[in-house]
Amino acid sequence: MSKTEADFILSTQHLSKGFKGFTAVDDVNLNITRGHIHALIGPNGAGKTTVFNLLTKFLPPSSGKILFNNKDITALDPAAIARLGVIRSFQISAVFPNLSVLENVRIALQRKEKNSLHFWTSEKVLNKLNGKAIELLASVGLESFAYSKTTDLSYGRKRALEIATTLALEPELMLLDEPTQGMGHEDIDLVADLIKKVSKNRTILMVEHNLHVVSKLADKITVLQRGAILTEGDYATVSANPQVREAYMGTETVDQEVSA
Amino acid sequence: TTDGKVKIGVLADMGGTYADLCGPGCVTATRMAIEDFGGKALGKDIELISADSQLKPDIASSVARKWVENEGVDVIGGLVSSAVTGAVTQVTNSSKNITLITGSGSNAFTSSACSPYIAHWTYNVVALANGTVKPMVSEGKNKWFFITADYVFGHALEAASMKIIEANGGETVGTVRAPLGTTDFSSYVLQAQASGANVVALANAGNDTVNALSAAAEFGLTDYMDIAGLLVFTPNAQAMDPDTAQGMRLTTGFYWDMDEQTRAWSARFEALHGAIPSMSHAGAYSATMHYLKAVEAVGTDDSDAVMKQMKLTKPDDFFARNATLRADGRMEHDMLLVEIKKASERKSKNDIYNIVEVIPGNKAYNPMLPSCAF
Amino acid sequence: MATFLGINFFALFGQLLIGLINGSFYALLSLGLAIIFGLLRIINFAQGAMYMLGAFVALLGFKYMGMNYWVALLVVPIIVGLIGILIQRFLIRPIVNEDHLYSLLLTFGLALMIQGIFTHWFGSSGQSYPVPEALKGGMRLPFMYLPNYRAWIIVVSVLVCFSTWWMIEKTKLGVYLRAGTENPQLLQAFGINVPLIVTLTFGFGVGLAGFAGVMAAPVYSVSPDMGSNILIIVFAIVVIGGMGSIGGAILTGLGMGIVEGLTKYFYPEASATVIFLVMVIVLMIKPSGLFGKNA
Amino acid sequence: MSHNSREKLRITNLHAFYDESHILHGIDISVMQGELVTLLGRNGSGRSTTLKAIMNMVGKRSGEIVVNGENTMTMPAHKIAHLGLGFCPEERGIFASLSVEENLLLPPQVRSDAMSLEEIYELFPNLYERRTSQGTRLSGGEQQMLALARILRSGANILLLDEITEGLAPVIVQKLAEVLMLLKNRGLTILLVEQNFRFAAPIADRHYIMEHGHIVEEILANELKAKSELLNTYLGV
Amino acid sequence: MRSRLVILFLLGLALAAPLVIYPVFLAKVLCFALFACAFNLLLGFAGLLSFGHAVFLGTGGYVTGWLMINSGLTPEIAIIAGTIAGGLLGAVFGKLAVKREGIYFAMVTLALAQLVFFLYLQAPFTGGEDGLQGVPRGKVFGLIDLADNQTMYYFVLAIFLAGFWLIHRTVHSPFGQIMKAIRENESRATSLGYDVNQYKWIAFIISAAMSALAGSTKTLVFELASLTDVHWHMSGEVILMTLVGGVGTIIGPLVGAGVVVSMQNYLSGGELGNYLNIIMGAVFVICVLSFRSGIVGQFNKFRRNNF
Ligand SMILES: Nc1ncnc2c1ncn2[C@@H]1O[C@H](COP(=O)(O)OP(=O)(O)OP(=O)(O)O)[C@@H](O)[C@H]1O
Ligand SMILES: Nc1ncnc2c1ncn2[C@@H]1O[C@H](COP(=O)(O)OP(=O)(O)OP(=O)(O)O)[C@@H](O)[C@H]1O
Ligand SMILES: [Mg+2]
Ligand SMILES: [Mg+2]
Repeated sequence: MSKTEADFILSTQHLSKGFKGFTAVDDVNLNITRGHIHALIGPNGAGKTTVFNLLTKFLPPSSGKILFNNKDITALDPAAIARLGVIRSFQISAVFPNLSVLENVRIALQRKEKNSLHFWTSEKVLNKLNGKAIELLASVGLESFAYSKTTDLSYGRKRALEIATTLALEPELMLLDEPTQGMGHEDIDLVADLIKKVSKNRTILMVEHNLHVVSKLADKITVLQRGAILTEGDYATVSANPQVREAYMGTETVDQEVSA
Repeated sequence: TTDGKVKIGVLADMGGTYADLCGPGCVTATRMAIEDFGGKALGKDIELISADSQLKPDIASSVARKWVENEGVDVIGGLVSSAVTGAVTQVTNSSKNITLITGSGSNAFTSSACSPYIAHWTYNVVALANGTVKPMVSEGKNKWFFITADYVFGHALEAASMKIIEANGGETVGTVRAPLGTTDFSSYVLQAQASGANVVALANAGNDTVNALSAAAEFGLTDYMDIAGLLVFTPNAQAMDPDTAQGMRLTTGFYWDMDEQTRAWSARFEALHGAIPSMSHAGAYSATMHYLKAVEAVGTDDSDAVMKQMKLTKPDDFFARNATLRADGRMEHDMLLVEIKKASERKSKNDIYNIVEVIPGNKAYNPMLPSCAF
Repeated sequence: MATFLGINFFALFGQLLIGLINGSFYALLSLGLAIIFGLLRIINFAQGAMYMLGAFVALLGFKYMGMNYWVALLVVPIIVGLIGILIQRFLIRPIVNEDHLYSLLLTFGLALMIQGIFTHWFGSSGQSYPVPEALKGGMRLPFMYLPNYRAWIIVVSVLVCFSTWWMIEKTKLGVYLRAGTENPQLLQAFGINVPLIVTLTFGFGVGLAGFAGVMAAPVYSVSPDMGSNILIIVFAIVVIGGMGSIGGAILTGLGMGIVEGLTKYFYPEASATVIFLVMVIVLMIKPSGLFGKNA
Repeated sequence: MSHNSREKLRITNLHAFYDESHILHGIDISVMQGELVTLLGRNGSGRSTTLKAIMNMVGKRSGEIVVNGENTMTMPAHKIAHLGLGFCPEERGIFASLSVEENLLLPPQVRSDAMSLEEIYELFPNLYERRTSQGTRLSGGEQQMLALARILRSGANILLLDEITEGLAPVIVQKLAEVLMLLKNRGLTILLVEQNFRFAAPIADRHYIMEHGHIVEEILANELKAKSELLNTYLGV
Repeated sequence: MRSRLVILFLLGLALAAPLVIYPVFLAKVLCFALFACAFNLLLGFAGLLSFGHAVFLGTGGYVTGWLMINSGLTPEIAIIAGTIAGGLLGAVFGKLAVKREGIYFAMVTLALAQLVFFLYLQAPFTGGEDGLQGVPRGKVFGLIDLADNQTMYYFVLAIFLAGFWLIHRTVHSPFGQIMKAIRENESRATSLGYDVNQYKWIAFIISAAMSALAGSTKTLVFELASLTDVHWHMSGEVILMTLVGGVGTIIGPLVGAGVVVSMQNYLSGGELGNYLNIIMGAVFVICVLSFRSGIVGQFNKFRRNNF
């Protein structure tokens, strides 16, 4: 590592995870530069989701360290890590279906209000959060849906809302696991643009199988295979690597014009 | 309430563990009394209402409260399970209504919890202990183990019996408390077995007694220990397996087959109720009759006046033999020491006891406390 | 008497045996619950009532049709099972898609009704059912007099329990049951008649309760509330074992019986509560239960 | 017997509901033996529902669904599979309480000429590697493979596949394309719901385009170029 | 808005009622209404079905009863003590119970309740089977004598309103919002950094305390505390009340309590006593099969569809 630690918002050292005998993540040293959109790709079962689970402590590592802003967070529990500003958005879209879109965001905003345990005050005190909530919704283009019921949103919009909710927590580092999973082309573009948009003064680590999205968004790409890092670099380098083609991309290529 | 209209409430266990002892039967018996009395008192029809205590003190208490406060009930009868009776008397004592206790046995109602408005009929734990325990101890059955129903009645019966055991030179080698309505007594029986006693006393009632006995038999306890059923009502005696129950001696306030009078009344009762009367059924009739006579005599349903009259006149009917209603409210009458018949000796399913001895009331019951002499 | 360190081993072993006998009933009942829960994800609150029903059917059959114990042992579980099948088919199936708590409440209501009806008919005073001739009497073990019938209870229920366990864990049927639990609709789409399996399973689970009822009739007096008393203990046992595994249900059932027996010897006052205390402890250290898979 | 014995699946005027909501408004689809037909459309256009409706997995249905000349509208769900239908659901439907292999062996064999375990494992080495582990412990992609493998093994000869390339690495996706071609040549009939047009286009014989529960277009493989404009408006590709 | 009118109307009724109806009966209804509301807070708004709520009712009753008998405390103090005791017990129960969900939660609470039931059965201060009998009603603040049934009733009414208000407030508070979210999608709430179990726990404690409040008051009304209030049967009854009235509605539990208590009152007044369980069971089954939204729920639906 030539770069100084400071540039890395998150780095792992010899991170490993085994499931009775089977090693899912194998001595991974991951370095995520502040402000980057960093993509994690690799064949199915390479260990990408598991890495995410380790970073958010949904799974305890078998060995290795996790540093966030050079602080060792290996020992913290999921909630604590969330509070530090490492927020993960789920592989399946996660919203509160029967609350209004606005309320969805407000729930997230409420946490910093420190009044979430107050059962003796009126919920009216929450209205002062509405402004901020609308703002956030606007940032993902949902302001017009603020008062509609969440179930009625389309698949892609639910995703957008989920991201807005995540943003409400002012994450320093966002972990997105296959954000375009199961979307039609329009939605994919919508979300891709969205990610680009919200990546301003944030760092994003994402798992994605859609090479267009990857090529379009990623500043840096890490390729996992059988739990270990195969190679790293920007899209051009990585996609040029024959091993990567053989193990992951196959013959598929993405013309570079797409990314910009 | 002195509204010149007599209204009797019968509070009993309509579907519970004690239902056969004083449930619908107590209502029937009370109704018989009213009818035999002519159905009218103070020139008005006598009203009878009844309710199910479900053996729960709180239910009983709230029903009683509703009756006396809101429905003009003058007197409450029936009353099985001392816990229930205790709760009810709490209400009736303060509201100055008479209670005719015919089903429950704690002696507290004429001692620690005595009141000028209580008439305790039929039997109580002291009488049972005197009747059943004393002779056995004097026969040399001196080591006792108690299987006791874990509520006020059981505790009282246990205490009363222990007193008598001590007094007659026996000793109590152990006791276990079994919750009301226990069905499997095997582990208690094993404790009894290990205790080295020569008598196992069942200080419980109803099915508890039946079940305890059958467990004792099953584990061969009956082979080398005596079982003393301290309170056995006729329905329970019928339910017991004759081979294990035969020869068991117990004390009762009434047996249907004692003489012509009892047989006559019991026949009428059985025709209505479908089973022979237990002692509380007979007691309910006797108590009600005595109450009504008093009302008619004093010409009012005012509790104090009526109770005064009840205590002045001696109860006397097929049930109440050589009886007096003492100042403390204890109805003292002849008790019977009976023995359960062998299956071979029984002429019918109702023919279950041989009467061994008639115990005069004053020998059977506890002496009156000065503090309770109202 | 064989006492050592102040422990009267005769009495102790006696209590242990009694415990094991109770444990057999716990095992049978919690097994039935576990099977039903396994497939329908509902707790059958009427399991206790079905146990009571089994005992009563046996009793009435004996009284009015002279049906002897051995016949009852075969016939009654089937009758009770059929009743269960009707219940599942006509009362539970209509609400399968509702929150499972509703089916809990439904079966609770059924339990109240059935118990109420029998109380109304027979009063809550228990009735006795004779021990079959062949099993009368008992054997003098060095430490206690063991009635043959009690021994029979242990042997038979353990046999029944483990053959059931084998059937469910080790056969294709078991695979269907487990899959049907998770996603009946899909399993159906694969060509398996799930509703039938569900109904039969429910019937079987309930039948087990009926079987336990017949077994219990000669030792516990047959009374309408015999079921509700034991059921709550069985619930605690289910929580202790964790619904995860059939085997777990059986072992926990027997185990808790023994624990109870020990308590009855060493500290009788706690014998009524000990199982619940165990449950509390298990909840603190392993909320998913001893055999439960972490959910 | 239906008028055309090579017609494996015919759907006429199919309406489908989820309790209150009316999802499909009169669908007409027909698939011949050995054909590979796709259902394209936006999210929520009703493609999955169509497949579910065929398997009788939706609330209420009306219209007619004929499989191998047999009308299945009145059939209980569990009978339908035995007509040779294999359904691979969108959400994969891997059973957590079953091991990978148990999952694989779960569906009863509905046809004799089913793929053998060996063939399956050869096709998806990951599965062989993980065959003893719990079904849902598999990675997203592996689960997708398992879901597909499962019905191949059952020997079904009419496959209803819902977004099987979802979450799969490009290499596998390409491999899948080959597999489907192979199955097609074996004479299996395939109805494919797909988002990934790049994947579907080269292998399909025909495309139905759905919108709001209607079939709005039917496009033959050879018309794709011509109608790309239209595709764009419907799918944005 | 409309519900406000309804509330005011009911209030008017409540004030006038004892002039025509037996006050003790009314007081009983109110006690159970409060109990049901407390229970509904858990089931209706937190989605947790507790099958052991009787324990809190009973605990409140025992503590208050014991204090009234053995310490010269005034009723309001004794009631507060009972409420706190219930809350504490709720804290213990809750800590254990929230570790499990759905049906398990129900079974755990049931079993815990049974544990306490047996403890109370054996503990000396509860009087076992006999219960605490002859609890004096005492004088509120040492001034207002509750011996008179009407006075007692108005005192109960005041307590009920206070409890009802607190519950209503809880539902419509920032805390209530999070509870709603948790019910919608628990794992999401967690990922947003909320400690789900803590919220459930607090909801449980509030519910327990309010139930205890109901129990304490009930004990004063009937001058008696007994095992019935701790028995699982009672836990069933409160579920029934809530179900009949309408789970998750505001006044549903109130209505439900009214219906069920009147029913019991009517039945236990006669020899029908042993039909009680049959009828209760039947009502349960009917409600679950075809009346899940309860009286108030149905009424609201009807209103929505027709106005
Ligand atoms: N809880 C677990 N127990 C056992 N094995 C597991 C577990 N979770 C994951 N695995 C295995 O670890 C490997 C990595 O899984 P992971 O989900 O990280 O893959 P992935 O990179 O996310 O793949 P995909 O792109 O398909 O989602 C897989 O082979 C999977 O079978
Ligand atoms: N179980 C359900 N209950 C109610 N409505 C449903 C259900 N499943 C799907 N829907 C609705 O039916 C419509 C069609 O859903 P369907 O899943 O068929 O769409 P699709 O074309 O498969 O899109 P997707 O890419 O999301 O799979 C959508 O509006 C959806 O909201
Ligand atoms: Mg993954
Ligand atoms: Mg779909």
